Amino acid sequence: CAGRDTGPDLDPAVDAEELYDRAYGRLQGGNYQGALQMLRQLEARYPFTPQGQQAQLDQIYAYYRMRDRQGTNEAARRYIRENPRSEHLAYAYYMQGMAWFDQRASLTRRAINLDPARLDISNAQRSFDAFRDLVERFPDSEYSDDARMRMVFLRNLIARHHWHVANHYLDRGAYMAAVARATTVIEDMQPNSVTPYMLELMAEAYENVGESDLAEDVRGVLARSYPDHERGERPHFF
Amino acid sequence: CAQPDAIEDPRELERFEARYDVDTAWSTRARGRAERLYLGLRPTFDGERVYTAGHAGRLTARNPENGRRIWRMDLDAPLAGGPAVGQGMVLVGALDGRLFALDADDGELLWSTQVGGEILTAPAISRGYIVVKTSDGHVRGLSADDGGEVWSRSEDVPSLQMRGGVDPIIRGSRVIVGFANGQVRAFGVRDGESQWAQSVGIAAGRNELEQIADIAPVMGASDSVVYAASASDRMAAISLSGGQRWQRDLGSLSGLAMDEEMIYLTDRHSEVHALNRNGGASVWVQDALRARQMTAPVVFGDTIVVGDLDGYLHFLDADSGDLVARERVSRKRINTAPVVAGDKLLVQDGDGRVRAYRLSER
Amino acid sequence: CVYRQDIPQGNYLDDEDIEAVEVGMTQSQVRFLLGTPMLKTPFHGDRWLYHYYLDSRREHRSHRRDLTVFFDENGVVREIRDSADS
Amino acid sequence: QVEPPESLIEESPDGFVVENIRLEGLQRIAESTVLSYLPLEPGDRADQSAIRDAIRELYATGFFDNVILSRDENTLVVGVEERPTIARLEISGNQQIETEMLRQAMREQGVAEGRVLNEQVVELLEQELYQTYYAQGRYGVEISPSVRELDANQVALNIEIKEGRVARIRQINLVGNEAFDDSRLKGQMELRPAGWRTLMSSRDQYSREKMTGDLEALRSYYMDRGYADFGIDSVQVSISPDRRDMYLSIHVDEGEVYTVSDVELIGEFPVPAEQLEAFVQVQAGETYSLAKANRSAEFIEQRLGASGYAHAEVRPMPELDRENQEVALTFVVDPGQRIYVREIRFSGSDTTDDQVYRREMRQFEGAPLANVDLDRSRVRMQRLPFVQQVNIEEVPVEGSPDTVDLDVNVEERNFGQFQVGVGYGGFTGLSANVSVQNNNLFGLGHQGQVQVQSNQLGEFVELNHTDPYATRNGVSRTIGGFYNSQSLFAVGQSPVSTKSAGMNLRFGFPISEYDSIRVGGSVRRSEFIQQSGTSDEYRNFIVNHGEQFTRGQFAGSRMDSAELNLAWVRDTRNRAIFPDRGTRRLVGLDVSVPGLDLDYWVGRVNQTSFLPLGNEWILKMDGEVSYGEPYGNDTQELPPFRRFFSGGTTSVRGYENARLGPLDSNNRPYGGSAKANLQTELILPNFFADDGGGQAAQYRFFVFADTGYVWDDIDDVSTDELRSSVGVGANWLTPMGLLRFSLARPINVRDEDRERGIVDRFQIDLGGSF
Repeated sequence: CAGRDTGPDLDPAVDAEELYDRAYGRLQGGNYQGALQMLRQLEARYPFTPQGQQAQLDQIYAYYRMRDRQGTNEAARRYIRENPRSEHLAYAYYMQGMAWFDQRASLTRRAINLDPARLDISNAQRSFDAFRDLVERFPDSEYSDDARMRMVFLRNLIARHHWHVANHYLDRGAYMAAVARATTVIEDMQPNSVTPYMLELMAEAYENVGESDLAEDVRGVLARSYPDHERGERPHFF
Repeated sequence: CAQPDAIEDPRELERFEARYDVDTAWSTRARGRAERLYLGLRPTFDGERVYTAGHAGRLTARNPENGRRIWRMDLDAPLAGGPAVGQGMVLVGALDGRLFALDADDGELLWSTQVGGEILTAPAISRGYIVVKTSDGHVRGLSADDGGEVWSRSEDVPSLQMRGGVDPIIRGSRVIVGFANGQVRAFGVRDGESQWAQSVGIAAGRNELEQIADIAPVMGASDSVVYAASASDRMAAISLSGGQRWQRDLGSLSGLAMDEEMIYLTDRHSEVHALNRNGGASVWVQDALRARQMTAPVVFGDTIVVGDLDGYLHFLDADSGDLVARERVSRKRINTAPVVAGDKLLVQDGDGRVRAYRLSER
Repeated sequence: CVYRQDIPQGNYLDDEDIEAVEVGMTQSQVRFLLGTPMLKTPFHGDRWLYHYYLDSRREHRSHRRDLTVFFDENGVVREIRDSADS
Repeated sequence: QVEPPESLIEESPDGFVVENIRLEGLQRIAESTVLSYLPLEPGDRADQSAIRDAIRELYATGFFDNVILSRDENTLVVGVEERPTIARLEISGNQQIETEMLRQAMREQGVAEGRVLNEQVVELLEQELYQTYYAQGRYGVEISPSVRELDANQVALNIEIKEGRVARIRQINLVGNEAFDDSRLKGQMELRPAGWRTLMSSRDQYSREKMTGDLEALRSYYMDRGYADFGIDSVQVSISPDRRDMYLSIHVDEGEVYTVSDVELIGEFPVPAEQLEAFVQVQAGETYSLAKANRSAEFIEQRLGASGYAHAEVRPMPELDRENQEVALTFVVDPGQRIYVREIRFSGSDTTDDQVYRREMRQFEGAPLANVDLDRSRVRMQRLPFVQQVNIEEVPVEGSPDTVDLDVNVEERNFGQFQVGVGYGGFTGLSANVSVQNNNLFGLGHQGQVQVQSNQLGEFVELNHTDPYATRNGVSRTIGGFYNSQSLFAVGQSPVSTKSAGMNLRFGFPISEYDSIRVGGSVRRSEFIQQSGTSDEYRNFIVNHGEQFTRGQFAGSRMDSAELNLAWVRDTRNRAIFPDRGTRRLVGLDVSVPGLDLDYWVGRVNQTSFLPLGNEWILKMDGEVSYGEPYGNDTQELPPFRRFFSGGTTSVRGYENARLGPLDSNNRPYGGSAKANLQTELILPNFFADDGGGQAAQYRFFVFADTGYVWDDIDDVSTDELRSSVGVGANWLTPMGLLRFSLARPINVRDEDRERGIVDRFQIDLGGSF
């Protein structure tokens, strides 16, 4: 019955309150697909009522538990657009971040210790931007601390991705590409766990381009800000 | 404005008490299967001979009494408009823009010329000039001696128009031409001078289909008034000197016929109307043939005759509009109105079959 | 003798471009004439490096042309160093 | 937006202080919601402008048809008339446009369940639907929206569509064409009159876009052949009264044939003009051709692109001299700014390493953007076996007009073939086999294959692994090993018990963008033991080679051999999956290491080439010539594991696998030392894939002709023994791998072939090459 998504007809007698309880029951019970359909019904029958808005909010949660990234993001965006003054806005922004947040790399890759940062990080970037939105708009919402922690993880992941690419270019003799990637991480992504290695990489690239005085200055910065970083130390991830 | 009518299914034909017998005087075949091409081919009669043209390129002159062939000429061209006869010449136009002129007596080719546009209607000929309408909105005046172009006028072409076009009518020194944008204009036959223009069809609608306002293929003209209907639910009587006499919100896709006091019109839904010539008051309406995509009517004796999409000829009583006779010409659609030749009625179906009928009271 | 693709890096400038830049120009004028410098110098804001090299193993040469534009503290060109002159 | 009507509060300019607010006429919208939109609260002063703002705010919500503010002493009375909301939205009768697409379009217009019903929007929507249907030539469509009252100010909106028949083109009429006849010109056009040929396609359905495209096609056809002054006078589209047939009439004005008077380049030349002139294909004196002029402009643009001017624009400007029909052709060269690449981002896969694609790129970050390198990069990525489609998009970088980022979206295909089979073959008895092939191992781009097979005839295990980038510049390394113990060398051959194991190691060195050299070695130990039915040929081989031993009452021999493998591979195909252009040629030589039990050499040349024949027809030719012979004096013949066989889907379809070739004393195929084979396939354009994506689609249909044979020795080679067949076939790319079907009709079947029953007309195989 995928075609007709209007689902079971709602008998008008059941009012919004009772309908919401039924939907909430399904949500708790883990029947997210069924809950989603009822929530959509509820929102259609009783828009702009407290139950209708709550139904819109719960749809975000249902999509999230169904691991439907696009659905979660879409539902959250719709809620933010249609309820500009709701007090649950923080939750909607937070869920936009969670929609794209993904920690589990594939089993086999983890088995041979391959850093997930080597993969495509567009989702990580979307998640980071959404969390930043939340933290800027609602600095002290109940979700902001958790968001800040996830942002640290994501920033390091994205920085490591830039590190892999910079290394790829350094290895092949594309020194300016390597310096540019290092610059992005050093200038725009502080703090992150990759900066010392990026500084060293930048110095090595300047060396190869015949700019040894620039290389010296960068090594100076490295020594001053990361005293216990030995020269030539390779990062622990690969 | 009216929603474009959805395609209704043609109304079933009921039984009725026929008042006339229809018997075939003669029958022949003008080769060229073109049922779905909606061409402007139909027999024509100059009082002496009947001329027929087939899409395969053959022009034939026949004796109106028994249909025996007098002469025949193969033109090797996709004939599509005509024939027309006048001043001892027979004219026929082709899809590739060529116009042929033959001697009416022996069929010898006098001249042929490339007019420069698809010819789907019968040319008009009078006083040494020929007027040809092409589907690109041009109307040209040619000299009857050698077909050389004397003048040319044109109207812009709407993005979507009805198939076919309007046969120009010459009255005195004027030629009346209907265009696809709903305009009826009069030009001097000799010099193409524009004398007047009336917009009968109004293109009003939000999409290209609703904006169709072509003038219906068959107009009617007396010495003083021309009657024209358009596909956009409007028809008008215009005086030959240019003023509009009256108008009615009645449209047509095929055209009208007239006798001394009445106008007979097949409207957009293929209902036949009889209107009073002056004033346009409705006299009767016959809707038994609704949605049978019928040709323009023709006055034959005191009956009105129309052809339909299944090859039937329907005879209506001129005074009351009642169905008085029916005859099946063939299984093919009849695209052009029947033609009166003396006491016979000539009709040509889409595949070129030509039949002459005689009507006798029961 | 393993094949290695050519690796172009940096801003490809030719003589007219370089001659067009003079001391005293502002940074936006230099950017209009020479474009965006590809070799970033996050720790040396006082100079823009318009370096170019094409490392081509096939032709065993590395075509090279380096231009460095130095700015004073309010962003006006104070010195231009062109590797071709040295 | 509707202008709010006059408010009924008397015209006292200073208004009154609102003590409380009363709402009237609310049915389903909650008071709190309305109050949250109302800018006035108790205690505010409700003067003229405040009232006007309040009304505007409430209208802006779109919930209300009517808003009236009135005063009851110091209470502000807000009277509203709620617009009904759509509780149920049904669309019926649409086949051409799926319901989901219609719902989506409506949702964008704000017409969806739960939304407020707005008459104008529904009206607008209806018009849009008409327009969409008319654009597809469906002029008979009828759309009738209807609103049905439900309770509590809710409605059910039903949109009923009668699509009617599509109008088909009955005739295309060209007027005024003398130089080229109707059929040649109509051949250039996509629109076709209805007929049996247009049964499957929609080419007889009128649409404005196709029409404009066709006019363009006619214009360039004429302009490519000298008619520089060609013009289209008028185009008429007409429809029959019953709206089922349409007619196109195009009136062309050919003009004369023009010759080129002179050619000139003007504009800026960052690359010396003389160099650019070399790319101009038009010379003075020859007939003018628009195609040649455009091609020249393209070549010049590419040359400029190669040195960093990726956005260069070169426009050919013909000037017509109508008296003596001559054209002066000027190329206006505008190099635009030199464009640089800042960042290259890959997207579309979350299981493959970024570097697997980045290492294929020929365009670098921090370097001038060169279109040539971009195209080369796309082709290289599409040659990876797990890539279906690559799209590269330039994204401008704000703040620096001369730099762009590159978004490379890679559409991946599943990475390999996985086949587990348990079967019962008349010959092989109960057999189980597992074959796993993955060509993107761990997302690192490595290729790995494991094949385990055990049946009545014996066991067979094979493993190999290839890392295409053992070094950063693309030196590939392949390691492989196998073990088999069988009582029959191959199905259908004479029984001999063999047991063998071996290892191989191979490196591939790229020596140019398209060529690479492969160097490698392999070692092998084989044991052959005679059986009761062993043929004389096997018996001789066993007796004359290797270390003899006896097992039970049968004699056997053990042989060690090693090979040095050399090959040169040139590959210019444009894709790995269903290539449609390019050639892959391999010339290989395997020489045994002298001093062991077997001394032989084997040479092979095979070439697969794809030739595009125009509008999606492709000719594929796959040829192989191989020959091997022993050397030295103690090896008499090529060992069985290096003999060639013919017959089957990869050589001559229509014959059973490996059944062709010389027969042994048991009248069973024994394999030969010389093989020749040619498979020719004419690949049909993909009629069904509407998007015309013939190459990227999942299947290919072809008609083929195969010919080939295997001879015992070089001097037995003669063409009269060649077996050939013709037939039709299809390749279908399934998630499990490439399925190949073929229905063949051998043309020169010999009686002995029939007796041996080796004709096998319908064949399927999984995992063939593309």
